[in-house]
Order: sequence, then C-alpha cells, then structure tokens
Amino acid sequence: MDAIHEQGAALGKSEIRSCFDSDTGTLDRRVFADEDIYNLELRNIFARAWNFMCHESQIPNVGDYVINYIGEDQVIIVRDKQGDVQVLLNTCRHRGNALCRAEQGNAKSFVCSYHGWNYDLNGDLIGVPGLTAYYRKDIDKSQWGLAKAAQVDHFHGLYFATLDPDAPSLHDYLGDVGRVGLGLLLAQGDVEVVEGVQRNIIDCNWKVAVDNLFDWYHVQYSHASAGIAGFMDIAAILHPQNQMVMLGEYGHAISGPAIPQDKQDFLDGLSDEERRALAANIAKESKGPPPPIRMKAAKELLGPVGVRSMGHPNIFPNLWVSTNGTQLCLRLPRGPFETEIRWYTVLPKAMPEDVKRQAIAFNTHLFGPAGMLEQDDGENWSQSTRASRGVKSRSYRHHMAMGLGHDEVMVDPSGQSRIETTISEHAQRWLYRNWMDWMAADSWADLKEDHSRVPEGRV
Amino acid sequence: MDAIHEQGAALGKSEIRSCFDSDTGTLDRRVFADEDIYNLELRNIFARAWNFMCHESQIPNVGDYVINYIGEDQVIIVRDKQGDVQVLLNTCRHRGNALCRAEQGNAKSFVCSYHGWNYDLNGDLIGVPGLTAYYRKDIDKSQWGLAKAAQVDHFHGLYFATLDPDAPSLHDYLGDVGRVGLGLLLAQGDVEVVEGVQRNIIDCNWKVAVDNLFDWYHVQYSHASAGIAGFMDIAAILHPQNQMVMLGEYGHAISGPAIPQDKQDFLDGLSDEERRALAANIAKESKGPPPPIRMKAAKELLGPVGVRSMGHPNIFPNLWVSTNGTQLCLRLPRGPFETEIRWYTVLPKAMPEDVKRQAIAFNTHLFGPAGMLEQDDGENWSQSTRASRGVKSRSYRHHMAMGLGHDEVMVDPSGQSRIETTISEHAQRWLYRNWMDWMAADSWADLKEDHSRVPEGRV
Amino acid sequence: MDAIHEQGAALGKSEIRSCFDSDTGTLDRRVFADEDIYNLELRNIFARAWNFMCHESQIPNVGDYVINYIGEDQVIIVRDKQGDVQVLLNTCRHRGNALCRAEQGNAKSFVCSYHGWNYDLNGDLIGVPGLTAYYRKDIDKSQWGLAKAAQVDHFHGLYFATLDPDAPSLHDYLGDVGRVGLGLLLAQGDVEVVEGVQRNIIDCNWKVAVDNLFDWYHVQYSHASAGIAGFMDIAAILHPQNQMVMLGEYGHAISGPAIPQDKQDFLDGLSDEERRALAANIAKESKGPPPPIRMKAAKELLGPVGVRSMGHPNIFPNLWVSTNGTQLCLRLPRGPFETEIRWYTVLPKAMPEDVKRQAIAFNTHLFGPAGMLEQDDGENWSQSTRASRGVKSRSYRHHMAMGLGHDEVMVDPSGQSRIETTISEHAQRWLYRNWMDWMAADSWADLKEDHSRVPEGRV
Amino acid sequence: MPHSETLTVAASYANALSIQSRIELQFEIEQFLYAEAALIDGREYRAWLDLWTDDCSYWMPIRRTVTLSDIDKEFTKRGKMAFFDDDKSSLTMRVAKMESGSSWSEDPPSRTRHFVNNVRVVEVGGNEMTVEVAFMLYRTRLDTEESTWAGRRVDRIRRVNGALKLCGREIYLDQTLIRATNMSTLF
Amino acid sequence: MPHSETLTVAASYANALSIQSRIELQFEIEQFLYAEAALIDGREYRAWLDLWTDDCSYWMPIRRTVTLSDIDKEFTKRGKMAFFDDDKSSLTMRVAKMESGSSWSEDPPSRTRHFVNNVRVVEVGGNEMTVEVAFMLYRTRLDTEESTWAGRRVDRIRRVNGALKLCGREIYLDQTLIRATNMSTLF
Amino acid sequence: MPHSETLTVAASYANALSIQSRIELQFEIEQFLYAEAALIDGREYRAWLDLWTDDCSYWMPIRRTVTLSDIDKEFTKRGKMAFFDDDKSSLTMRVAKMESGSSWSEDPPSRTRHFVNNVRVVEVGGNEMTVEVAFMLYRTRLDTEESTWAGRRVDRIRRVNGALKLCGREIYLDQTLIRATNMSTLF
Ligand code: FES
Ligand code: FES
Ligand code: FES
Ligand SMILES: [Fe+3]
Ligand SMILES: [Fe+3]
Ligand SMILES: [Fe+3]
Repeated sequence: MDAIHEQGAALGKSEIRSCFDSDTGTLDRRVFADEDIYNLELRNIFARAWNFMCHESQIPNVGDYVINYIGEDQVIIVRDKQGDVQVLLNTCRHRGNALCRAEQGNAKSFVCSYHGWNYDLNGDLIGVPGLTAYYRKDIDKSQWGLAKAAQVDHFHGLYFATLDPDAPSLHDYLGDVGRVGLGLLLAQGDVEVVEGVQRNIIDCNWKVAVDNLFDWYHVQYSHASAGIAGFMDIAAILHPQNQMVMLGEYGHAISGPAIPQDKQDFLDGLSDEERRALAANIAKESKGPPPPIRMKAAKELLGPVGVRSMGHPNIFPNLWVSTNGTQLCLRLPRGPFETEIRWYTVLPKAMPEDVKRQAIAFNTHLFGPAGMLEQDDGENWSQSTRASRGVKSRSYRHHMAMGLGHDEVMVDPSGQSRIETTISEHAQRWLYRNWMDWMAADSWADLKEDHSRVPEGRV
Repeated sequence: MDAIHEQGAALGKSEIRSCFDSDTGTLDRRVFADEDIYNLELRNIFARAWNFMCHESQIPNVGDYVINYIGEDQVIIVRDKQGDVQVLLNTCRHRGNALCRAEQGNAKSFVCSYHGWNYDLNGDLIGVPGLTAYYRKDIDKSQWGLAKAAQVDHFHGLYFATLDPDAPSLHDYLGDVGRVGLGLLLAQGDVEVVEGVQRNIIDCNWKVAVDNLFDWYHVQYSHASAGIAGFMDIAAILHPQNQMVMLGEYGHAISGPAIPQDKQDFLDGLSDEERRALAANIAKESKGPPPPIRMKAAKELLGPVGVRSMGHPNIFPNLWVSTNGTQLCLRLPRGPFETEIRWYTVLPKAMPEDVKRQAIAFNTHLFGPAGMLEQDDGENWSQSTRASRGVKSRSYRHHMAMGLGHDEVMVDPSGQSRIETTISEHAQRWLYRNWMDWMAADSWADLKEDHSRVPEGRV
Repeated sequence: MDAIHEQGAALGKSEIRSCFDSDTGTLDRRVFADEDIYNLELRNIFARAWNFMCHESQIPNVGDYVINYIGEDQVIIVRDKQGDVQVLLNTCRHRGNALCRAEQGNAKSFVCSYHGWNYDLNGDLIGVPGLTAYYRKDIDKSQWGLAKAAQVDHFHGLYFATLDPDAPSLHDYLGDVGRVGLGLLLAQGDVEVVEGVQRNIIDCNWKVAVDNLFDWYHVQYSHASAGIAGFMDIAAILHPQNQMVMLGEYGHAISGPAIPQDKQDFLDGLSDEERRALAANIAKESKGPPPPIRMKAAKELLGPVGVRSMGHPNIFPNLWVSTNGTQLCLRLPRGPFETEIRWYTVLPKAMPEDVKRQAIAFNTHLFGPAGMLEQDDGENWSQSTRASRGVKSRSYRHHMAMGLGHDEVMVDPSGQSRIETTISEHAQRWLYRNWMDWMAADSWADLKEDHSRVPEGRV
Repeated sequence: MPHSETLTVAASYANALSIQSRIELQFEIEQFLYAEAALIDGREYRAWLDLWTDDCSYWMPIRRTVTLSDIDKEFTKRGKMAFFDDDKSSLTMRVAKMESGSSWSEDPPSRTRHFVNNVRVVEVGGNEMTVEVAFMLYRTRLDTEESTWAGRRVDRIRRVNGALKLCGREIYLDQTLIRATNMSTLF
Repeated sequence: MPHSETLTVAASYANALSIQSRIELQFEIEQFLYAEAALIDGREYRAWLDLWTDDCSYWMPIRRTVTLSDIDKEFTKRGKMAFFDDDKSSLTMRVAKMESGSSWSEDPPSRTRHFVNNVRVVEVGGNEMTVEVAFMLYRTRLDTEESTWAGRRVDRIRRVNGALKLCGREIYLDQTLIRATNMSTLF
Repeated sequence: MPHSETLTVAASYANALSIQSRIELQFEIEQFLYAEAALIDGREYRAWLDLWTDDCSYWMPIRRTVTLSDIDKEFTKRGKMAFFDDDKSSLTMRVAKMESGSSWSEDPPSRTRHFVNNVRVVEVGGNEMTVEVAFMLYRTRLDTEESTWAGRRVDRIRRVNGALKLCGREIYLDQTLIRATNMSTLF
C-alpha cells in the first residue's frame, strides 16, 4: 500500500485544509489514497453523519430487518415489537460475534450463534444461558444490550441514523437542500422500495464515486455507447442551457437539469389530471419510463425552486438520489481503494403496475454492474484512484474549476437559493470544501461552529 | 487495514495495561485488530515463549524433520546424527533462501537450492561450493551455520523451543500447571503422534481461538447440531457441577470438567486391570472412544489435584491439550486477522489397535475444518475478529466476567491449587492478565520480576 | 504486513547507512521487507534515476506507444508528430484517469475515456469538450497538458527517462561502465526488439532479483537441471578462470566472464569476415545460437577492456543486459514483496533470418516464467524475501563477502578499470553500497556530491 | 425448476426417450452450447446474437444472503430488480454497444472464458427443451483485473427448422455481492 | 489406483466393451454424477444421501507438501488421520446436522458449485465400476467469503437393481493447508 | 482458426460425418484428452511425452492487452517471442529436467489439475483433426502458492496406427501479465 505522506505522521488540520483549494478549484489526490485520511474519514465523517439505513417499506413487519453500514460498522435495521425502527450494531456485546449474517430477513429476536445470548428486537439483552448456574445472576443485563445508533429518524419513511449523540436533528442536518434532494424521490407521493438491491464492489475511493454523481460533464463521453446503441438519447438528458445547482449546509448539494421557469409556470397552471395526461403523451414518444412530471403537491414539498430541479442530489456524505427520483445509490467505503455500490429502486406506490414494470426494467438496465451506463464508469473510477498513488502522479492536483467565478447565487423570495447555469462543477467544489470542514472538526460542536456557509453572490 | 489507535503512535505500557480490566472482567477489542499490537506479540510473546515443536515420534530416525513455526519464523525440527533434536531457522545464512520447502521429510543434510550451501543436520555449515576457488578459503564456516533456537528441551517427548536465551528452563516455564496440562496427554503412558496433521486457516485473531479452548460455555449452543445429529451427547460432556480451574504462572491454565473427589477416591482404590475393565464397560454403552480412565501411575505425574482434571489445558501461548488428552491443537499467528490451526492426534503406544482405530475415526470427525464440532467455530471467531475493527464496534469491550468474584482458590496439601466451580471464565481472565504481563515486559528478566502471581483466596 | 523497525519511526540516514557493511560484506535483510524503505526507494531511487523506457524499434511510427513504469508511476512512451519520443505520465490532468489501458498500440491522440479531454501525442492538451459552453473558455490549456518526464534521452536507440530535472545527462549518468553495459547489446550493430515481451510477477523484493543478475555463483546449483536435461552446458558458460568486474559511478556494474587478453589480441587481428566465419564454425558444434563474436567496430564502442566483457551489466537500478547481449530484463517494483519481470529480446538488424529464428527460440526457452533456467529462480527469490520478515530470521544479515579483499582494481591505459578475478561478489557489494548512497541522499545535488567513488587498489 | 424435482423429471423424461436418442440429443446440445460459448469468448457477439430467438428472455436475478428460514427469498423474482432482465431488443442493444467503438468498459476488450459443465437435459417437450448447466465464467482485464463468476444456468433451447436456438436463459449466480467493477460481459 | 496404470487399464477395459456400450455407460455415469452434484448444490442433502449404499465409504486423506524423495508420503493412508473418513452412518449424521436447524456453519447456507470434469471410467468389474474425475468445488458465503477446492476424485459406482448408486468416494484434494474457515460442505 | 469460422466449419464437417460417427469420435477424443490430463496431474511426464508425435509443436504465444483497433496484435505470431515454442526435443528436455533430481522449481512438486472443457472437434481431415478446448489449469504449491491459468487450446490430433497422438497444441492464455512465480508446469 502506498503511503502518501510520511508513514505515521499525524494528520494536521492545515494539511487537511490544503487538500482542496477553493480559489483555484484544485484537489490534492492524496485524499483518495491515504490510509490515515481514510481512517479519519471513518471517524470524522461516517461516525458523525446521518447515514441512510433503509426505507420503511423494506421492513414492513415486526422482526423484519436489513443489514447496512455506517462507515465500516455493520448495523441491523429492524422493526421492533412496538413497530419502531431500531438501528443496532451487528456485534454481540459478549464476545463480538455478528448477530445477523444474512443481509435481510425476519427475526423473533437475535440469538447469537456463539453462546446463545438473546437480544430483543429493540436490542435489549433478554436471554443469557446459564445466568443463574454459571453467572450466579451476577450480570446486569440492562448494561449489556446491543449498542444502538445514537439517533434514528426518518424523512417520509426514509430512515437515517447517526452514531453521534451531538449530531443535529435529521431535519436540521438535511436542511432545505437535503430535504429537497430526498423530496425529489417523494414528489410523486408515497413510495416503496422494489425487491432487490444491486450490490457490487468497485476498486475506487468512495469520493471518486460520489463526486461523479454531480458530473453531468462525463455523461456525453463516458456513456456515448449507450446512445449509439439506442438505449437512450444521451444528448437529450443533459439540458446544458438549463442546469441548476443548489448548495446546502454540511455538504449536501443538488446539481443537474432544471425545468425552465416559464415551463414551470405553465406546469403550475395544470391540474394533476392534466399533468398525468401530459406525462402519458410524452411517454408514448420517448424511450424509457414516463417523465416525472410532478403533481401539485410537490411544490409544497420542494418549494418554488426545488420543484424545478431535475438534478442529482447528494445527501452528504454518500447517498445519491438518482434516475429522476426513482433510484437511490449508496456508496459505502471499503478501505481507501474499494467502494461498495448499492442501488435501490424506489417507486410511488400509486404508480400503475404496467408503468412500474417499465420503470423497473429501465432501472435494471441503466445502472448496476451490468447497466448500459454504469458499466462504463467503474474502470474510469478505479484508474483515477490508482493514479492517485504513484510518487509523481499523485503530485498533480485534480482540476475541478469548471465555471468557477462565472456564476451567481440567486436567492428566491422563499429563501431558496440556487445557481442557474450550464454544466458546471460548483457542487463538486462544495463537496470537497465541506469534506475539509468535517475532517478538520474535532466534534459536532466544532463543526456546527466552523463549517462553510452557503455561498452568496459570485461563485 | 484498520488501525485502532493513531497510526504509528508508540504502544505504551499503560496502553497495554488498559487492555484487560481484571476488576470488571472486560477486554478491549483492539487486542484483536491492531497491527502494532500484533507485531509486538511476535516479539514479546512468541519470540520469548517456549513454543511447541513436535513429538519425538514424528521424527524417529536420523534426518527426519518437520516444519513448524515460532510466531512467523519458520523452523526445521530435525533429528541430527547424534540423535538429538535440533531446532533450526529455515533460512539459509547466505542469502536467506528456505532450506526446506516440504512440510516434513527425511534429509541427509540440508542443501540450499539457491547456491548449494550444505548444512549438517545439526545446522553446521559443512559445504560451501567454491570455497577455495571463489571464496579463496576466506569464510569462517563455523560462523555461518544455521541459526538455532536458543533453547530446546522436551517433556516426555514433547519438544519445545524458545528463541530467547534468557527464558527459564522448560520445566520452570511450564511449572506445575503446564506439566499437569501436558501430563493429561501422557497419563496413559508413552504416546505417539498418528500420521496426519489437519491444517487450515481461520480468518480470526489467534487469541480468539485460544480463549475459546477454555470456553465450555459455547459448547451447548455453538455445537448443538452435533448433539441433534447424534454425534455426541453435548450436555453430557459439560459436567457443570464439577468444573475445575487450575492457573499457572506465565499464563498456563486448565479449565473444564473434573472427576469429583469421591469418584477419584474410588478410582484410586482400583488396580490398573480393574480400571481397564471399567473403561471397557463404559465404552460399550457410550458413543466415541473409551473414557480416559487413568492408571495408577498417572497420579505420580499429575498430582492429587491434576489427576482429577478432565479439562482443557493451554500451554501459554497457543498449545491446547484436547479431546481427553488424545489431541494437541496449535494456533499459529498469521497476521492479526488470520490463524493457522493444526490438529495432532496423540495416542498411547500401548492402546489396542482396534481402540486406536476407533479413536482416530472419532478425532477425525470431531475437530479440523470438516469436524462435526469445529466447523461451527470458525465463522463465530472470524465474525468476532471482524467486529473488532469498526470504528464504533471496537469501542465495546468484551464481557469476560463469568464467575468473577464468586469463587475461591483452594490449595491442596500437595501445594496444587485450583478453583472448584461451575462453568466459568477464570481461565480466560488469567490468559489476558498474563498476556498484558508479557506484552508490557521488556525482557525475560523483567517478566520474571513482574508477572501475575497465581491468585489465592477469592477470585 | 511485517514492519521491521517500529511503525512510523522516521527512517534515519544512519539507519540506512547501517544496512550494508562494506568491510564485512554483510547486508541487513530489512532492505527487502520494510514498507518505509520501499516507499523511500520509490522517491529516492526510481523517481531520480534514469529508467529504461523502450527501444526505438518498438515505436517506429508516429503515434506508436508502449506503456512502462518509473517505479510505480505508469508512463506512456510515444512517438509524437515531430517523430520525437515523449514520456508522459499515464494520468489525465483533469481527474486522473488513465489515458491508455492497452500496454501498446498506436494513437492519433490520447482521448480520455472519462470526459474526453484530448491530448496531442506530445502531451499538449488540445481538446476540452465544452471549453466554451461549460468552461466559459476559462481554462489555460497550456497549463494542463500531460505531465512529462523531466528528461528523456536515448543511447543508440535505447530510450531512458528521469522524473528529476536535476539528474545528470544520460551520458554522464551511464558513465563509461553504463555505456559499455548497454554497448554489449549494440556491439553487433543496429538492433531491434523482437515482438513479444515476456512479463510475469515474482513475489520477491526487486533487489533480490537485481543482485541475482551478477550472481554467477548460483548458476551451477540452481540451474543444474537445465544442464542435465541437455539444454545447455552449465559449467561451460561460467569461465571461473576468466571473470571480470567493472564498477561504475552511481551503481552501474558489469560482472561475469571475459575474453582472455591473449584471445582478444588474436580476435583483434581478424577481419570481420574472418570473425563471422569463426562464429559460424563454433555455432555448428555448440547448442544454442552462434557466439557473439564482436566485429572490429565494437572496440570503438566498448573500449579495450569493455570489448572483452561477456558478463552481465546492470544499469542502475534495474536494467539487466543479458544473454550475450541479446536480451534486456527489467525488474519493476510492485511493493516490497512483488516484482514485475520483463524480458525483451533485442537482435542485430543485420542478423540473418535463420540465425534470428534460432536466437529467438533459444531466448524463449531460456528465461521468462517457463524458461529452462528462470523457472528455478523465482521460488528461491520469493523464499529469500519471505525469510526477511520473521522477527528472528530478519536479524541475520546476508553474506555477500565472496572475494572481499582478495582482488585488485587494474586500470587500463585507456582509463577503463576492472577487476580480473574468478566468480565473486564485488558487483553485488557495489550495488548495495550505492543503494545506500541513493537512499541517504536528499537530492541529486547531494548525491553527486556524496556517492561512492569507483574503488582503486585492493577490493 | 426446483432442484428437488431434478432427478424425477430427468428420470421420467429418460423413460420417454431411448438412450440412443438421449445420447444424440446430449451431444447435439453440448456442441451447441460449447460453440455458443466460443462465440462470446471469441468476441463474435453478432453471430452469438443470431443464436437467440426473437421472443427470447435472458435473466439474472439478484441473489441475497439469507437464512434457511428465508430461503425462498434467496433470489429476486421476475418483475423485480435483477442484474439482467433482457429480451432480444435489449440484448441487441448490448451487442450494438460493444460494436459502437466507444464502449470503454470493453476497449481494451475483456478476455473471457466460459466453462459449460455438468450439462443436463432436464425436460423435453415438443420442440423445446430445458437444459441445466453448472457454469464458470472467468474474466481477466488489463494486467491484473480478474473476476470469477460461477453458478447455475437454466437454458431453454428450441429447435427451429432443424437448427437449435436459445429462447431462454436464467442465470443463478453464486455471488450475492458482485466482486467486480462491472459485468460488461455476456453470460 | 496409481496413475501409471491409468491408460493401460482404460485401454484394457476398452477392449472388453464395444465402443457403443462404453458411450452408453459414459453417458449414464456422467448424467448420474451431474445429477448428484446438482443435489448438493441444490441443498437436497437427504436425496443426495439416498444415492449412497449402506456399505459406502467417503474418504478425504490429508495431503502434505513433500519432496519427490518422500512422494509416497504425500497422502495419509487409510486408518490414519484424514479430513473425511465417513461411512453411511457418519454421512447421515452430517446430513442430520445440516437439517438440525442449528447448524450455524451452514445457516445462512453456503452457495456451492460442483464442477465434475474429465470423467473417466477406469475400471468395470461385475456390477461395480471405478470412475475418476477432476473436480472443482467453488463455494461462496456471506458477502465476501470465497473458497475453491480442486482435486482428483475416485468414485466407486455400483448398479443396484438397475439404478446407479455410489459405494465409494476418495477425494484427493490439491491443497495441503486448507485455506478456508471450514469445510462444512459435501464434496 | 479464427472463431468466426467456428460454427460454419463445425457445421460443414458435421455434414461430412454421421452423427453416430461424430459421437464416437467425440467420445474417443474426450477420453484421450482426459487421460492425457491425468498423466500430467499424475506426474507421469514420460508417459505423457509418448503421446506426442516426433514432429509435434507445442506453442504458447504472448498475449497483450490491446485496444480493439489493435486487436490483431493481441497475440504474438509464430517465430516471434512466446512463452512456449517447443518441439519434441525441447518437450523431451522439459521432461528430462523434471526427472533430473535437481529441478528445484518442481521439488516439492506442484499439485496441478487440468480441466478440459467445451471439447469441440472443429476440423477433420484425413487422419488428423483439430480440437478446440476451453481449459483451466489450477496449480497449488507449498502451503499458500496458488495459480489459475485459463484460456483456449487448439489441439491437433493424429491417428497413428489406430492410436491417437498429439501433433500440435496452441495455448492461448487469457492472462497477459503472468501472475505467477513461474510456469514450471505443462499445459
Ligand atoms: S459472542 Fe454472542 S453470545 Fe457469546
Ligand atoms: S541462499 Fe542458500 S546457498 Fe545461497
Ligand atoms: S479524467 Fe480525463 S477527461 Fe476527465
Ligand atoms: Fe456515469
Ligand atoms: Fe467449539
Ligand atoms: Fe538464475
């Protein structure tokens, strides 16, 4: 393994602050290939942030559980007997064994396969073999329940958890931009996750995958073959004249196409029936599923600016709302050089069966390791990561200056602010600026105090 | 790889002393998942301790050799021309190449496959191609023999070696408890190793495997299926009412079932013939091989307390005397996250052929990777090790307090002390207490001075 | 992974200077098994030295390229539109993606598969999609061309590159011994590389492979089987009575058989035709290709001493001129414990087709992973490397004292100096002495100032 | 088809045909599947495509690590998410993609090797039959990328004017978490 | 059976039977062994057990890394330590274990794939025959656990009232040090 | 032979022979190649050598990672550098080397397993035929060394007084960079 800075040198804040230069929009490659930086990310970012766990529809019944991760800590997300969702570290308090080895399932309680300690669905230790005979009753079960996430909350059924008791509430953590980002998924009404999460490992640093989600620039070249093959009209999805960027506190952002104001005004004039009719018509011509024309209610949820967004939100640090709000993509760190990708398809419950089937088929072919688009991403990411390691190669900073200094932040009367521009890298810059804030902070108190404010004016 | 404490931070003694808390019986998980701790273990434990090499029956003839390890140092154990057993580092003094690549065999001398340096079976350098022509006779062969273990000794044919010249004699190192532990293997008279050592790699820290050997608690749950399948009566082997723990200096311990004093008194009254008859009868009913009813001589060897032990001894650091004294299990460290397991079957030479065959079949099916019991251990151990790595998971200490403070050390007139109790974790606590002593010591002198004394009174 | 010295301890110069002891000819094994030493090698040796890139015949046409490495930095060696050879880091300046994934080929320009940045064959950034629309023309293309090697030069078509602008010229870097070394390849006139580079990974430290190239001592024993099988007369190729060693500044060396002075005088008397005739005759008897009897011109190139050399040159750090000057072997570091081996066959253009075919067949069977000789080297090297890791094993220094203090450096009127001796280890000692110079130097200025001078008198 | 029926079915159909016919059928099918594999490994994607009927289905569900109590959930069902859920037109798109000249994931192209093992004709009905195969797909890319995919394949083969065609393929991969950068190859 | 005799034996038995009969036998045996593999991979352990005769033996000796001079010691002999040394009753126990509902090593169950290759009938005598196979067993567990076991298998197959049964299996694994947490699977 | 012709050729030769003869030929060749593999894996190198004609050729070119535009350069050509470019005499030398008693790379000997898969007779002419195989060679050494080599093999088989002999083998390995310390084994 390649060590970028001298082995064992402590990682100073100034060193961290030097990684990204907001003035020139350049990034030090070491952030992708350094063991120490990676270990610090696990502590300062993943162990502090609100991490996406699952959607309620994945665990409808008591005892239903799925396995997910907070950084590299494995957690069980389970619906307990009160019907509440619990987030429990998947490690027995006795000797650390994993309670669940399946990635999903239903359990009456969690019995450890090593010595049979038995935990209730809410994590309480309810059974200890030999409690009397061997332990002579001398163990305080209340002290040895499963470790829980410090806070668990959900946004319209999308569950998140944080390991840090000092983290702000989920609502405050998301802020307007985070809520709009998730809102794009909810704008069509109640949703449910379709059976089947596509999972694969890409040998790239997790941030390479994350900054790519804002990267509308790569689409035309990386994914040209999908266009040529007739899978989709690549050029048509870019809308370079109508791109909008929204930046949120703590690193959330949305970047991508937006509905032009005039078109939005027209839509605002339509009733929900008229909108559905319109969508149906468009669907007839277009390949792929019907366009996500939003219903009236969406404006409430997304606000006057957010409602226009057709872009890609990232809920910091690693949750991408994708595919016109019908997919979620999670990027889980697996060491500095590997990332686990998870694709969830999330559709409105109200969506007609035939449209659903069409959407599922489309999503199946779009992303995931065999996706017509994504199969071309992986090697670019792994090669970018790989080239962050060579003694000389790593000395060249990434260029991330597209549009830097050319745009203006506009604030809507509603208070929602955005940048209306063409394809740009404002969101990527925002990502790494905030990454430095998180990495340099000693605690949530520190981070709340000292993090980048949403820019105003020229950017 | 996960670094638990800050990269490159020196590993202080206070840090080590904090790993296990004897008062609460809790263990810091970092001991299972830290590169620095592991490297220190190789230096402070394995390079100092007396390590099991082989039994004399494995190398009966001049030139017979087997390969084994001291930590990660590979050694050749060979019977030299004087009939003495030599323990030689398996690395050529010229350029370091391995002399032996086979895991066992017979050699007239050790000729290196790189340049042909030739070493006598006792390690002396006896042949150097081109000594005159190329070296102009200018090499002092006496200085370039194979490196040898600092001390080699055996206990009734069980060979051990240490790399540390300052280590105490094997006899003193073992102490009474170590000698009793090995004695359980010898109590039926002269033994020999059966052809075939089962070897496999389990992705767990070596200590997880070692503390498990004292772990009579896991048997009932982990190995329930072996009972249901009818392989053995799991409940019947536990004898929770008659468990005995013996603790020895430097970390040796024996824990498990014991023959009740009254039953022992009865046995003491029997002649050897009567004992054999008794064993034969029991064998008829029971599954598995005949019970190891000991002969009169055993009491000499084991003492009045040891003779009652039917438990599991560990010769610190990593040799388990198992299966009623018919198997040895060695746990060799292979990095913090992997352990090589070796199973030796050791039977009394005098054992009748048919009984031998029965015992061999039983041992084949019991442990080893395909064993009816052991196949269920591996994944518990690897998951316990794995969960020692997550940023949050590793912050929860293992619970190892079973029976803590509830038992009494009893000292026999003979001087042998033991704890008579039910299933407990006294031995595991002793293991980690001593582990800290070894890790914190700067040398054998230091360790002799400053190590835990065998407890007296309440434990 | 094993850390030899304490994790993260800075690697002091005195520590480096202690690795090889010139007085006793012994080497500290840590040089083969230490992450920090390895990382320092990448910086202080490979990033500073002139590294072999390719021969001009591998890229005859504009756009022809091959991939090679400088340490672990991947580079593209390409012939640009001016016909010049460029050495470019194979990493896009935008986001670091690799421009070339093929190991050889022909390109009109280098278009990145991620976002389509387009670089001219000389590395200039000539195309940026969306330069106007997305970048608003705000990017200085002249600043974002591909990174280039600091210096590129060739010696008779053999191309080398260095990443260090302060490195001396290739001519001065090679010095007389380096030029003679390469000259052995060129002594038969213009050469070309035969299609097909044999590449494989050996799990050994790169230096173990490099010091082996001087190692005429191992041939007789390691490769005995090739002799027995009748592939070649092993004894006959050693010429122990006529070995010659030439040592050059910065670590270059040539070691191996030499043409006796009287035989050389006789050859000097022959015309080129007579020499060819002589070679043809010898070829008739011998197995293998005709002996490389040199033409008159060779003496110009090699000088009166060099012309007599039939030995193995190493161009520091890792280029071996082998097989009587018909093969080049490159040893590329892949971490402390792995090395990529590359075999190039290089033949005189003028060589008759049938002789060429014979030489190619011979080279195919000689080295490479399936070679009659080389297949026996790999495991010796990997075992030597492996034994540099054990806590105890690594404490024994390699013996490298063959001939130490028994020979004399002779200086020819021409100024060429050499040691005439039998099989010896002068060259290996020179290698590690210079390795220390390189590792301890802070810069080229420092190294020029403070490096071992070619010895005189007794050695 | 649930394994439990494997033997019975095989047996029942065995009775239906003479051993002679079964051997000939076995030979014909094995050679057909071997040739098909050779076309992919030889990168003859267009020729490979011609082996498929227009109404074909090519499906690889997602496998999950589940306990025995949830074993029925091991694979996703039809109509749910999958890794491949192709018909002739989407297969054609995949081939067109590889021929497009800008299919970066396959340029340089992968080196694939399809091992078609344990071929069992488990059902013969009219002009269609069901064939089960234990497959291994070994892929290398660039210098060091290496992937191995193994699993069970259920092929539907139809006789169309004498020639054999593929009309269905179900690929039950052994892996749950795909240990590869992509699956840009054909199974 | 020592390899050296492989060809001769094969040849000699070849002479004994017409090529027609040999082809039919080959087909029958291959299909039998493929179906057997499918039962394990399909986790039909009870059905798999029924393929074995009551007097069967199932044996995997321990292989050691030895020099050519000690090559006769490469495998442990019968009656010495082994990895498997089973008869019908112990095989039954293994199956009972997996059905017990508390066989943690197999819950979640492994995904196994048995590749039965290079099938050679090397001996036919009366109603029994000896079959040699080059096998590969590929196993995945959980997200990332992956094991590959390869080696030579010598099966004894007996015809019992028309049906084929397994009466013996010798498994000569290629590995000496088993690179896996356990071998909780059937070979 | 370029893959593109694979099917056609196979077809055309199919027409030339009755299915009966093709099945017999297939059986004979498979058994021959399986036995050959068993000889190597059984370390019967001398007996293996006898399977080769005196005019045989045994060739493994070097594979390179190239773009589709340079795909014709993927393998080195005859007469250029290769990994193996043997005739009977050099094969004999390789065997002699392994028998020499000082062939350290094979003492302790490797454990090899040759998987001969997807056997296809692609050409029959006179007393010679061309057979294509998808092979996997799995090797372990010592405790932990493990190598897997896969690829396409094109064998030339000749009938010499009734018996089959190998007169040619082309080994098209999938790897470009060989990920092993050596290739001291036979393919
Ligand atoms: S580790 Fe869970 S009960 Fe012991
Ligand atoms: S390394 Fe052993 S003789 Fe040289
Ligand atoms: S990384 Fe090369 S163009 Fe973006
Ligand atoms: Fe993309
Ligand atoms: Fe156990
Ligand atoms: Fe050599």
